[in-house]
Amino acid sequence: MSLSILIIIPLLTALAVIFCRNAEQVKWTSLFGSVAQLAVSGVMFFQYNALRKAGEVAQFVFEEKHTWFSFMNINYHIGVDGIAIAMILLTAFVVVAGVLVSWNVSHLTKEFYLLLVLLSTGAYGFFISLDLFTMFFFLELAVIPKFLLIGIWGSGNKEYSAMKLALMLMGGSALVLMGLLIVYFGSAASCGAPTYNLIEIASHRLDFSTQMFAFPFLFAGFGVFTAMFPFHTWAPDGHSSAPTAASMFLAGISMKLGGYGCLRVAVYLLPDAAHEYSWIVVLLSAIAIFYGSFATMMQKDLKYINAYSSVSHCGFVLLGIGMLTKTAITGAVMQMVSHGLMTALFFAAIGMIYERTHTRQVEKLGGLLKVIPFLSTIFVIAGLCSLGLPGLSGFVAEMTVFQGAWQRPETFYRLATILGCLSIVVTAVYILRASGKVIMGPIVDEHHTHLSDARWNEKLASVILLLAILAIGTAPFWLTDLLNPGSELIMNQLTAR
Amino acid sequence: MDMNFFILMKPELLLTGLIFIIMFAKIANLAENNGRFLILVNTLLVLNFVAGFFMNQEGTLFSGMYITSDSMAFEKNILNGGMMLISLMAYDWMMRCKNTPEYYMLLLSAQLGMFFLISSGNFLMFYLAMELATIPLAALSNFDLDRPKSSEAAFKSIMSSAFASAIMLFGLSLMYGTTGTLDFAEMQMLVTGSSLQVLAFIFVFAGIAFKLSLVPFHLWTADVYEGSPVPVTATLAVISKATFIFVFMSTMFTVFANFFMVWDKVVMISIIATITIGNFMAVRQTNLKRVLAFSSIAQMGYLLLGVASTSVQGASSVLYFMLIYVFSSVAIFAVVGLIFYQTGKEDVADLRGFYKNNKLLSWVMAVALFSLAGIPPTAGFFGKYFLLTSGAAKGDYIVLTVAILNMIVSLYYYLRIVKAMFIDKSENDFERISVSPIVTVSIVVCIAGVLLTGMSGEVYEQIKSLFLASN
Amino acid sequence: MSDSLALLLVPALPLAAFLLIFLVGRVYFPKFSGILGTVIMLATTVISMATAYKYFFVTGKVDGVYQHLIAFKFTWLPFSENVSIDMGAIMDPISMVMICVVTFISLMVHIYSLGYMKGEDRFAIYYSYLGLFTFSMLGLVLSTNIFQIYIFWELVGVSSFLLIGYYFDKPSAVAASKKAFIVTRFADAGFLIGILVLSYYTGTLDFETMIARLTVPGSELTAITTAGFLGVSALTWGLMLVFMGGAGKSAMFPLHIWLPDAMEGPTPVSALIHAATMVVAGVYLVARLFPIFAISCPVGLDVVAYIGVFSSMFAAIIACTQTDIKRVLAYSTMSQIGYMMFALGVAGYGGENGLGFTASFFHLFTHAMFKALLFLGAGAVIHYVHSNDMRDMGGLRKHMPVTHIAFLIACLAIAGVPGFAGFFSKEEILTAAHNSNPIIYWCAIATAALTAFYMFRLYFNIFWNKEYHAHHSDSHHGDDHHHGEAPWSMKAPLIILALLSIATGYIPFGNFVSSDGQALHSEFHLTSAILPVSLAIGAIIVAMLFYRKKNAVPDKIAGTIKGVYTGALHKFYIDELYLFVTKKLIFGIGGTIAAWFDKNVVDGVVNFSATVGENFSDTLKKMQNGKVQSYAMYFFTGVLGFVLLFVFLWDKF
Amino acid sequence: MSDIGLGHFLIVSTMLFFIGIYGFMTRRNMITMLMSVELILNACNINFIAFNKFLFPNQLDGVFFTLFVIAIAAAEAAVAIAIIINLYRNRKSIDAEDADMMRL
Repeated sequence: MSLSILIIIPLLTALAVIFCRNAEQVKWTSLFGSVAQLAVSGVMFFQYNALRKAGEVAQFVFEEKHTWFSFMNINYHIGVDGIAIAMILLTAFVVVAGVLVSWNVSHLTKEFYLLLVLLSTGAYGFFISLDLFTMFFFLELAVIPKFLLIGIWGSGNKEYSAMKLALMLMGGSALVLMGLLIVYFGSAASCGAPTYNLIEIASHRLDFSTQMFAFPFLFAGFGVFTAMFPFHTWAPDGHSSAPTAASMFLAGISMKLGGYGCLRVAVYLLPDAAHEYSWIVVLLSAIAIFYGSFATMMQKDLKYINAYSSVSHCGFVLLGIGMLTKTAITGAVMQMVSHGLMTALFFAAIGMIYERTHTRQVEKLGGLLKVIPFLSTIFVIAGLCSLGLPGLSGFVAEMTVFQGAWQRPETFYRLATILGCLSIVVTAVYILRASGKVIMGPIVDEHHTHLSDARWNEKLASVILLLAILAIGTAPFWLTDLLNPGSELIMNQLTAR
Repeated sequence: MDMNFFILMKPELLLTGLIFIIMFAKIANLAENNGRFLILVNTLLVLNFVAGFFMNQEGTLFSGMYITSDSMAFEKNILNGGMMLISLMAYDWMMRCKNTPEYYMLLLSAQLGMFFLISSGNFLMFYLAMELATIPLAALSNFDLDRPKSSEAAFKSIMSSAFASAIMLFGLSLMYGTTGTLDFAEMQMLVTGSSLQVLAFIFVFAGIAFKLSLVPFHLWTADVYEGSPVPVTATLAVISKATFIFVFMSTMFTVFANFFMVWDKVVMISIIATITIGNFMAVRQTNLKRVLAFSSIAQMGYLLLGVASTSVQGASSVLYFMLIYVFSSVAIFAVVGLIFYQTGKEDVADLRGFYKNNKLLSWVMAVALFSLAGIPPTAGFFGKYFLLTSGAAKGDYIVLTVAILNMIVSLYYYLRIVKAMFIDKSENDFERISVSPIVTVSIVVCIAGVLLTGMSGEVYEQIKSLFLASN
Repeated sequence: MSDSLALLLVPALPLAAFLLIFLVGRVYFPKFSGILGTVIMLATTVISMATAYKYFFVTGKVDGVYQHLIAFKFTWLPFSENVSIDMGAIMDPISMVMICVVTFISLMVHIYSLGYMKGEDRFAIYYSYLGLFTFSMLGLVLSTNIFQIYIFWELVGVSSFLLIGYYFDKPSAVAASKKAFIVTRFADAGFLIGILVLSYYTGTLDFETMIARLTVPGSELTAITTAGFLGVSALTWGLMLVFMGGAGKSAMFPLHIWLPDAMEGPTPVSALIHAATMVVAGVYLVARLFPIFAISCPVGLDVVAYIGVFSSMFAAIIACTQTDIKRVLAYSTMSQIGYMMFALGVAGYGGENGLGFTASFFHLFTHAMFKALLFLGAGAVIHYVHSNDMRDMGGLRKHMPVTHIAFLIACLAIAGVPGFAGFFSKEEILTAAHNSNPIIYWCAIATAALTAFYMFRLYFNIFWNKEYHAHHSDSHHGDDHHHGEAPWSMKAPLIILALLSIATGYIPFGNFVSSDGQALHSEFHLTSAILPVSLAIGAIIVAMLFYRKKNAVPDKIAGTIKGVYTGALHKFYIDELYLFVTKKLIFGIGGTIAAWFDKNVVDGVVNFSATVGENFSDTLKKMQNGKVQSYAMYFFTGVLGFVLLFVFLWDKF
Repeated sequence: MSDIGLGHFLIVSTMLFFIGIYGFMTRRNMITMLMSVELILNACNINFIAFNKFLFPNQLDGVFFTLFVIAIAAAEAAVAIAIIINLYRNRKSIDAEDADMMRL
């Protein structure tokens, strides 16, 4: 199948949205587009599995390559492996849920959906790119929609957050750009001519000094996107100000761009540098994990809680990547998928609660289980997923990361892993604190006694995400089967010195 | 005079013809009816633009005083196109203007100067053309005769440029003194790099840098941009800049080619200063036109990156970016002009709530601004990326870092405008801006250019082939 | 029915019950959910009993040794080639005993709850949670893989959380559920690290492989014993961390603080989770890894023993002072689990040395019966009185005769009075302790006496002492007192369990459960029983004197040992200490620092750079003073600057 | 006359150049500023002619250049004065310091 369809569908959807006449049409068009995308992603997943089963050994399948700027060796080059497919599936799920959750956006509905769809285009494009330029193109494509989504439809200190987010992400992509240029010109020595071709660069290993030079830029740059400590500060403000769907996209998809980039570009292309720098990565991610969870503890706003916990959870992604063992890398990708789904669900739940109660302050909420049982249940399940309850995706991913991380025998790495393990206790503390207050306990505000429970679209959105979470949580083997060849290749790259 | 003369000088001759037609129209009182006159002029401009694509030859005239090449022809086409777009976008304003023929005569004279400037092969020609390109524009700045700001802008423009060109002329005289020639090709051979020549070079550089508004020669820019009528500002920001960057590039590559060791450093310092100061100056500006002025200063810094790389890729990136810059800027100035002449609003803060009643214009403005900021999928992304690539190819990572980090700053003030339009709420609604069909055409062309120039690799390849052929 | 299908059904049926009731029943047939759950549970119980019977009497024994059979197993989450989380079901004596206990007690609780929970708003939810818990617990005991046990470990934790927090609008219940979850979660983090340590060196997560590799000398065993951290071998670290998980779930000191609070849950839940099944998971875990402990890491086993016996005594002392009847029972549970724990701790591997192992499981088995009975009885009392406080009770023997008799039987059983189940199991433990460690033995004896004392303090306070008068001042509970003792659904489990609290003692447990699978015939030494029995009876008499009639003696005695009494009454301030350390020190200070750092340093840097940028911009703006002459000056200065730099300074570089 | 060489001319022209620059920066009258520019231009003219005469006597480049510069200076002055007049009409002042409406 043609992989470009993954970009074409959202673009067509966007085009159709532009020509829609009223809000209803816009919503249904977007829903249709996103569901179609989900279906295509699903088909792709099965086709991929079938190909692999049939003995396909190519690293990336469904490759497509068109010359874009021949002189600079820039190609529109796309293809996927298992990791990319996992990310695409994640995106597709979150997009459908995001579209459904935003069903009652009444202010500038058309623009809202247009930007959502554009944002998802960026994510899809990023995940399927095999050309660094194409990748960067899609990476930056996703920045501005976020700014507008937060700025126009956000709440609270939205201008500040939107600006901060846009500028920090731009800073991240500036660093990535530096790194890409270094890689590009560095590849001249190993590949014959400068190239952006990911496969080619990987197969002709870059020389050591280039790697060492480029790695900090690339890793820090992508690190900004994935809210790595200390570049995470856009995340809490951005998430909390964003409208529900945008929070879902931000935390569920956008932060994963960074993680995927770290893995696919920084680690895969610069394996020797990754070895050299891995202690820094591990140090930063261990700090992020622990620090994020402690910072979460002090938050009063539900979205801030989830935002900081996202910082902590994305720390696991980087921890897994930084450990440079196959299991840990698989775990990191699983954590990306899992966190994407889980945090999207969490933000959806928070958003739906906020829509009803008009507050996100923990102390102003209470006993919601009695009035809105469905939403409360979703909230609790998302929370439980966040704290790593078995049967839900978070557990599987975190355990894989831990298991992989423990394979590094050095004391420093062990301590980082132990810190990670202990952080799940802290996670439990803040999740239970929040849900204990918000969902359980007595009703605080008498206005909250007459809230209506979830509508069909909200239920559908939650259920879709929940199903994905359960699919990973109860039967993780399909995901590991999907991811393992990919992480094995990265591992080969890392071990072949 | 053989046919060759007409073919080689075709762009200039066409322009001269145009000027004469307008002059006759004026004399023959054909210009009484503004509408009809404008249609005539715009049609002619379109034809002129189209004619630019045919029968282009490379060659020299007047014993090397006049040179033309494919890349120059392309540059002239960009200028023609830009001029046409500005003329179209200024249609609404023109309709209300009194002295339209004079406006066009001055404008086209300036353009003629620019053409000669581009094609000049001798410093005499260079100087003459430069003055021809400057003085009419200064007069044009005063075109809103009754607006004090307009005359102040004109005053600042003419005074500063007179001063700058005088200093440049002094440099030229020293160049002449040390080499004994004014011809580019001959001078190139004779440049030795003596201290006096370095001094002379810096004077000349300052003169051109003034036109390009490089820091610290940039201070006139904001004031002149703010005061001038919007179409004139657009011309200054787009056409003039496009010309001078090209001229800067060709002089640096030819006359001062042996001077590379010096001018490279000079340019590097200018790039850092220009990008940083230009961007930071823009951060706290309140007037929309001033923001754009400083943004154009910063953009020049990025363009210099391509010049400094002294490679085919750099040169073609410069031209490519220039093309994109024309599209983006004209689109922005079109919107700014519409707003300014219909509501009198010219502050960023005044744009609050603009989106509500002017959806398409807001998007136009936003897309064009994103193009300037270098955000995909607009062409500005590609342009900037290629410039940075060519900068990196040279290996100046410090300059590159400054340039890349400054993209964040620039994004800030572009987003400030976007924020004002889309996000900020205002108490009273922003009135609906009416757009006439001709202006719409201009805007549509610009936006199409902004969106398509980058996405198709063809344009860049085409520009690249111009330089490859001539090298 | 094949074993694998049966063992698949055993956890699957409760899971099905959970899903069915939670997704469908809750909405469409809330009233019927209880019956549905109970029926499914009955089926599960029958299947598990049948499977256990088949195992013990037909298939399990080969050459006189009970085998470890794997009923089924599949890879659930592969980590690498050899290391994977498998889901499966193991059949060996301890897992078979456990599934019987779990399903049976669960069934009793299901039946009991039909009456006890009748009319509750979230009746269906309650049953679905019971299903979830039973499923998790069964999955736990059937685990073939140490990670599988961890998974179900967490799941029982969460179902316990849900059930404790069942009365979710009661802040104390919410707090208790949080506390239970977080404390056990903390322990589980240790468990997890322990798993990582063990799996790293053994290269497997499978119980059998792991045990084989760590008991038989080989490269793995060498590696794990030579590697160390802080002077302790990796094996000991691993086992101790795993034991930490067990201690957390089994409420061993110092991780016991959640258990008393967990009594905020509905009483039948306390009977099921916090008395009979979940809390013994720690014992089960240690038993599961027992060969490793016993053969390769005797130090670890000692730790288990000492923590067990200390917890046991510690809890018994506190239990003597509490007035909330459920809390008394909770501490008694902790004490009894301590018994089981140290029984494992004093045991060795194989033969006579393994007596402690057998005794521990025997006690686990009998304790499940009488402790469930005690809780259910207490539940009936609470149902009647609407109070948990024994000071509100007294003289209830006439009001609720069935409960009274059942409760008495349970008290006698737990006190270790001969003839009742507890006597037999406790004697075995004491014998095992006597054989190995005198300190533990004497502590255990003392604890046994204390146990008898506080149980009968409880008994007399509830059923004797002052005459019962309904507290009519408690107006909204007032009218419920007409309903009599309890419905049959509640009485029937009491009766069944009372019978079993006597009968289970006569099972020759050593035949079935032993450390190495071979039958163990422990001899019953009358002489060794004399001391504990007489002490127990003495303690009962003391309790009778103190509490049968209301008198001032207890207060006087409390007054004379004021320090100890107040300490015990306040649970020796462990809670406060924890609260201080966690809330104030770790979370308070850590959180405050993190939040401060985030707001001021990380965010501060970003905002500061923005401010710096703006200030820089403002400064630059001042260059632009609007005067064309100053522009010219800047221009010329720029030219001069370049000239200076390039004409005069250039060569200097 | 033979002792008056290129150096003298250059000294004069340089002085003129700097006087012009000084005048441009300090004189507040717009017309005087314009005159200062003329001074600089004349400095250049002297340069061109002097160089032509002393260094490259066999060409006319410098002389021609001077002619063009004079012409352009005239044009520039014309436009500048027109602008100044217009400014005066709007502002009633030809003080360069007053033309600072647009700043910062």
